[in-house]
Amino acid sequence: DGFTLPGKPSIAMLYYGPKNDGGWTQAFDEARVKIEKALGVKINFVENITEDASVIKPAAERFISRGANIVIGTAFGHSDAFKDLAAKHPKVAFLNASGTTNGPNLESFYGRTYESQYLCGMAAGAASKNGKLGFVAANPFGVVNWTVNAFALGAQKINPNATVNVIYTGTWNDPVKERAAASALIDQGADVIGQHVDSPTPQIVAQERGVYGTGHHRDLRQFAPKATLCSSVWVWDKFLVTELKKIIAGGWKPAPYGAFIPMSEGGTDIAGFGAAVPADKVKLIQAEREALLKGKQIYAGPLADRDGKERVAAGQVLSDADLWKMDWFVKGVVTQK
Amino acid sequence: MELIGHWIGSIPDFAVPYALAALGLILTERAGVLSLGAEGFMLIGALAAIGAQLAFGATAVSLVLAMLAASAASVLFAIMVVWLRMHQVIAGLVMVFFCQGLSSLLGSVLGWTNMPVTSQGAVALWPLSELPVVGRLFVQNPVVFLTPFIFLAVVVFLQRSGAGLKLRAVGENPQAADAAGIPVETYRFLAVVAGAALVGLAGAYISLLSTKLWIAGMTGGRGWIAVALVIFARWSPWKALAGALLFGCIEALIPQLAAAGVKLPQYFVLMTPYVVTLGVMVWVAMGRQRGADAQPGALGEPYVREERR
Amino acid sequence: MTPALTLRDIRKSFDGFLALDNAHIAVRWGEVHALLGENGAGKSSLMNIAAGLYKPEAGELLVNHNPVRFNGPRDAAREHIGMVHQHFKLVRPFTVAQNILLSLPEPAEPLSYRQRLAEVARRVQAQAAALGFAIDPQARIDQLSIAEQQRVEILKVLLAGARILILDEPTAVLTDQEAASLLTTVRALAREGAAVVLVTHKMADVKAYADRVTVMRGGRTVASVDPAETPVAELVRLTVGEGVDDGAVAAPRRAGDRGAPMLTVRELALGARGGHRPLDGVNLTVHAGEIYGIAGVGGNGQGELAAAIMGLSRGFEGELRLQAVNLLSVSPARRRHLGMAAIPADRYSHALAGALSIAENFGIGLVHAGRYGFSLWLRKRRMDAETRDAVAAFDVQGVRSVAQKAALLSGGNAQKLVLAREFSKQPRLVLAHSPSRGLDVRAGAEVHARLRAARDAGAAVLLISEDLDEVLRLADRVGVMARGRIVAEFEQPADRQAIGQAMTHHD
Amino acid sequence: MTDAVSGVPAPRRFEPLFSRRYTLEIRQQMAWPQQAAVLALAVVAGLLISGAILVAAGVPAGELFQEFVVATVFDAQSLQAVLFQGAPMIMVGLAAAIAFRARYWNLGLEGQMIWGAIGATALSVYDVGPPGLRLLLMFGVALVCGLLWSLLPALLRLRWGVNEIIATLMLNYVAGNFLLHLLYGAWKDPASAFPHSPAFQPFERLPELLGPSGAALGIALVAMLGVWWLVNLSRAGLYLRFVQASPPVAHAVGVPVTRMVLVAVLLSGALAGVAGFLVTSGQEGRLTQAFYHGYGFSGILIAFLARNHPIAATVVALLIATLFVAGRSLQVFYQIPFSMVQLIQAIVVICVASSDFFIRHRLRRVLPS
Ligand SMILES: Nc1ncnc2c1ncn2[C@@H]1O[C@H](COP(=O)(O)OP(=O)(O)OP(=O)(O)O)[C@@H](O)[C@H]1O
Ligand SMILES: Nc1ncnc2c1ncn2[C@@H]1O[C@H](COP(=O)(O)OP(=O)(O)OP(=O)(O)O)[C@@H](O)[C@H]1O
Ligand SMILES: [Mg+2]
Ligand SMILES: [Mg+2]
Repeated sequence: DGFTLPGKPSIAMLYYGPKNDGGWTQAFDEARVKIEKALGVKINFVENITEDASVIKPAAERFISRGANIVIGTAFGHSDAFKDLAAKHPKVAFLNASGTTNGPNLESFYGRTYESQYLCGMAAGAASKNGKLGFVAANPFGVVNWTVNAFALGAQKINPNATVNVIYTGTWNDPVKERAAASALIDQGADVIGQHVDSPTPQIVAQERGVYGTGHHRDLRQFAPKATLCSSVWVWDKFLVTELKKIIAGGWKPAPYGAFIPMSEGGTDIAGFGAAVPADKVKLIQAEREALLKGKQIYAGPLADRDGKERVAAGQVLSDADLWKMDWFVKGVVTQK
Repeated sequence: MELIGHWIGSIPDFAVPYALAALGLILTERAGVLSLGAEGFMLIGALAAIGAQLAFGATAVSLVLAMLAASAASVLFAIMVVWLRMHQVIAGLVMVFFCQGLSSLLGSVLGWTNMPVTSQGAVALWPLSELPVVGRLFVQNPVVFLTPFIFLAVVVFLQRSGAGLKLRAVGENPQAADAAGIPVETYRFLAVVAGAALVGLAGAYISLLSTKLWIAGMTGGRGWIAVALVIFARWSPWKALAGALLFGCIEALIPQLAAAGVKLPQYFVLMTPYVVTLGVMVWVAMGRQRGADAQPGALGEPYVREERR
Repeated sequence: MTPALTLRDIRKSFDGFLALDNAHIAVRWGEVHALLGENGAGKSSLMNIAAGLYKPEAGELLVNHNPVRFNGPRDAAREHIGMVHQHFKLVRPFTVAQNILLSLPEPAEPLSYRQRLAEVARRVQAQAAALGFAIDPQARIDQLSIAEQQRVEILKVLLAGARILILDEPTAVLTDQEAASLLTTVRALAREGAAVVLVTHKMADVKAYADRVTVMRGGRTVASVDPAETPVAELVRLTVGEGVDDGAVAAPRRAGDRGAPMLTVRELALGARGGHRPLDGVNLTVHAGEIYGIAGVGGNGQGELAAAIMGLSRGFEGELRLQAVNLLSVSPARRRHLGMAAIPADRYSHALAGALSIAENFGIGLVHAGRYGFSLWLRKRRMDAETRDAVAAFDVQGVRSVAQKAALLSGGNAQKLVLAREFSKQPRLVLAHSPSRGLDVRAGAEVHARLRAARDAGAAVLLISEDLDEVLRLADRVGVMARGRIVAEFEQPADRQAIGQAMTHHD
Repeated sequence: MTDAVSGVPAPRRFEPLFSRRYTLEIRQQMAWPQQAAVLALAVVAGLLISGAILVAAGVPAGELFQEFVVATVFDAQSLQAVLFQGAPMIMVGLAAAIAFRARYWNLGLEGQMIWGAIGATALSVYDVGPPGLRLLLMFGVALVCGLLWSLLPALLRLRWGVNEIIATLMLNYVAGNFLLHLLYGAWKDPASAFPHSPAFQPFERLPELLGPSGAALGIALVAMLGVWWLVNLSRAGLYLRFVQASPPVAHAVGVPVTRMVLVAVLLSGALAGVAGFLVTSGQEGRLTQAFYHGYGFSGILIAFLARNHPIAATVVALLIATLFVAGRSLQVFYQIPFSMVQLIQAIVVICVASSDFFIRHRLRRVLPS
């Protein structure tokens, strides 16, 4: 049993954005090159497959009609279309990053970004002089909120009084709004800027204003070498190479609720340490990373939200379902609502 | 107080692109050409500025090249509306679509997307920059300080020069201008191209001086707000400047309030620029007296010499 | 005397319509040369070619015996040709000085804009004084009267250095006194050596002021004669051709023949009190079965009065009643339903949609009443059939199919189409504003006959016209409009002299 | 004589191109076969330019025809995709056309689509009405919501003369942000906690009718017939033609201009609202963040290219959908960036719009200088 490819693997990827978007999609494009090398296959891709059934389906169908039998999507908005496609093409394997649908030949996958963002938070807490951190986020929902909370928890690991002011820009990729948000946060006294948006703008602003920042998606030191302390980066190749090998080997069984990848299995990691993080703190962060790799949980109880309400009881760990739904914030996080 | 200082200091970054774009549009529309392509020309200017900066690294050169690039793109628009007498609304919309496609294509093909640049930073206008509270208003990049002079130059050109008089005549009554021997098409063509240069400068401001990088579609509807600004400024440069400042104030306030942790309904806040635009338009329209309409008399009308009117 | 300007064998067509064919004119230095012709004869077209605005397809232009070609008005100005157009070419929100500056060539020495404006203002005042009138160079065009605007046009042409002056129907919009003074000035210019072309319809002006007259008909030059030696009857024959007779002046109706009051206008006003008031308390009554003619110089409120009756704009005060109904508070649709018919002055602004078919333009008149189906269903076939009948009945010519665009009809036939529609129901009130403007004599006569027929059928007809002859020929009673009010009323037969007096001397 | 005249000769001026040999005149009417020929030439020119760009970008010239025509139109799957994309395109094309017929620039199609979709989704989210009637109710509510959202700018324009181009455009941004407000707030999918609405129940989705897009296409075709009826066969259509030809004339001859504009605009909003419903219920199966992107612009282009004619709009909408699908296929197989597809569309439209010049004007040869 399990899923077995009918023939030789032919892989196609549907990129959500343009391949050089500097963030989410570019991380996939970089992973693609590595996967091609690791598996020795050529991977076709198409850019700008927005979250729109009338765009996703024809593109996927086109690939399939010309022989693709592994199709990888890269957006939660691809989920429903992939569900339909998977049902229609049982001989094709479907993978979808940040998706929500699964099936016998469809697996969604996402990284536990809170782990790497927790480490970023630690670096930020270590580099901050006043304990006032800023965070530029895109939209308020689970996957973003958990990075915000993890960032705050990491910072508080170093500096228990650290606070995080968050601005949600309302879009994933608007450098103008991101700049305004980062500047405003720095104006308000923040001296490290974390981020969960697509463009490197917050890092660039941090560098201009002589403060620090931590990146997301990719190693953002290329944009702001002086300011970027470290970045939470995707290591999709690590997960995908393993998963694709399984598919090619035959008898693949997709995870019934999707693959929610911890740092130990790929997904995310951190990259780079700026000089601003003191050596002893770097050691501390490295140690925490090792602990996470060994299975340390960040959202372990007892954990209360900023209003004092208990969210995770002592001895418990926040369930994956609750993680996806996270709409509360830990102590020290200041948001607009 | 602190917040007010920061707020005031960040106003120009938002206001200047609106102001310059609106000024460019006024220049074009005073010659009778309705220009809805602002969003497109802004994108071209924004892209070109980054490309030039990556190539040459001199802010002033990049700004000039951005203006030239937007002008070059506007030549297509000018051909459509001035020579081919295409419907100006359609031509403007098509132009936006065309420039969106062209700029994101070139941006990705040439590898200019997401490449941060360094450009001329802020300079302090001493001693004004030492003032309490408003001091930060005077620590800005030079284009901010240049903007009032650009306005002055355009106003002087329009109101106090022979060529400006002719340009306005072409926009008010091309039949009369033609009979007076003014080359209507030439004036309109040049007005489109010159206006687009200013709109391109506005785009360059956003990419090169403000964001310092290029991302496809980064102007995000600001060109349209500039179009609206021109309408409710009744084609007067100074009123457009005031309107741009009003918008700058609002847009600059949003992140400041958010950073200060003021609780606001997020997506309603994001609506404010558009709601305010609409509100001001309604307000201006309600207050407008009959006959006291400064709209150029022949705005949007193609001119054909031997047409019976 | 040497020829100043010669146009020879000129041909010009517009969208397939041959407007000029074999047209000529030869103007000499020092003469006033009248150009006479019916509406649409091609006078303006020919002069626009001389002024460089239109380009001929064939023919020759000579200035002082030298062949010239113009690419635009600038080229003509360089040959010292200047034209005052029938429809003024002035930029309304600009001042007099600014307008004149526009058409002046660049000065030889560099002057600042301000200095140039000041210089222009000085020259304007000097030139105006030389011509015997005063004008404020700082006044905005939209604040000037028509006569003043025309003076600005003349100043513009003269200051631009024109020595060959073309005046296209300059007196059409002027009072008799204003016209006389203008023509005297023109004569003086000619005496000083200029060449003047005077386009006109008025035989009297030709007789009194012109040294020579060229007559055009249907785009051709039919004659060039000495007015002093040619009787008026001959000039008329040359312009309109043979055999047209609109002389059938029916006896006017006496007071006793009139029916009940149909249209009652009381203290009708428009505009701010104290400010400029285009209408300033109009009072008049039109009875069933009479034609009430309004005479007056154009621009004295006639347009506003017509707009008030047709319901084209708002803001009127006072009373405007069709029998018992206050028209001011009802829509144009309702007015039509109540039996109003309107023949507006500007067909293509207020009566016909040129882009739509003849059938649609006809049918729109009856469709409201439900004659062509209800709101979700249009009985197109019935509409087409009735249009065909009406087109035949009203002798609308040039109709190949009722599906053809109305814009393709010639002026007179377009007007007949309007009449056909407006008289398709028995109207109770007819408003006719300059109904024969732009029509040739034959078509004009038919329009007049229709108006008389409507009156005889019991309608109240309000005729507004700047053509005093038209008013005197048609009206049973004549009101004179000046400065936004009816300043005098006359029973027919009225004294033409007295009416002329009332038009200009009021208060 | 000339010498004695006052005034300084002016220097030669730049004169517009062609002006020496040709003069431009307005053409009243061009016979339709000629018009069609001009239009066809323009489309061919646009496609040739586009083809040249594509070849320069690396698409083998020989395969262009294959990709554009054979692989798109004669491939059942692609044809399916064209129809899938086509149905909402037809709706927005009709919506734009009917508004333009009243001389109203409705650039707010996207906002009206959003509201239509929000209205339809509300019924699903709050479980209103019996399942058997749900789809019908959703259709109706979408229609009404789109209509109401178009009412505001229409009233502003009719009452105070507020420029509708800007007003409708600004309202798109307002609607878009309101959509996000719902999706990141109250309507967030509880199943996945992702910012889209909960998935529709099967009875809230458009049923398959002769293929997945059949029902949507059916609605679009009915709308087309309805609009065609309205503009061609009804009395309102006659009124509307007068409003389009000349509002002052229409007013003077007794057409209720304001009411007709209002009717056309509201109808336009209603059609756009239904388009929103078609996308959410027919394609997405839930309310998503960006389902409306690009439809506004497409609608305007469709209406323009179709000269506001409903049947032509339908044909053009399907052609544009074909262009999209063919573009996607180029994207897939030749790594052509999507922006190039956008550029190609713009070029085709520019060519067609430019061809209008030859339909509405004539260059007449005059005497050379
Ligand atoms: N924007 C302005 N700011 C200050 N003063 C102005 C401005 N515009 C005009 N003025 C003043 O008003 C006077 C009138 O301007 P001018 O006559 O040159 O223009 P105009 O022809 O009236 O222009 P328009 O009719 O388009 O308003 C000028 O002398 C000038 O001093
Ligand atoms: N620009 C134009 N476009 C189309 N047709 C024109 C144009 N100018 C003139 N015509 C047509 O050419 C003919 C001659 O018109 P023109 O204006 O020269 O006559 P006119 O003798 O000046 O008449 P009027 O006494 O009414 O001024 C008319 O039939 C008119 O409709
Ligand atoms: Mg004339
Ligand atoms: Mg002024």
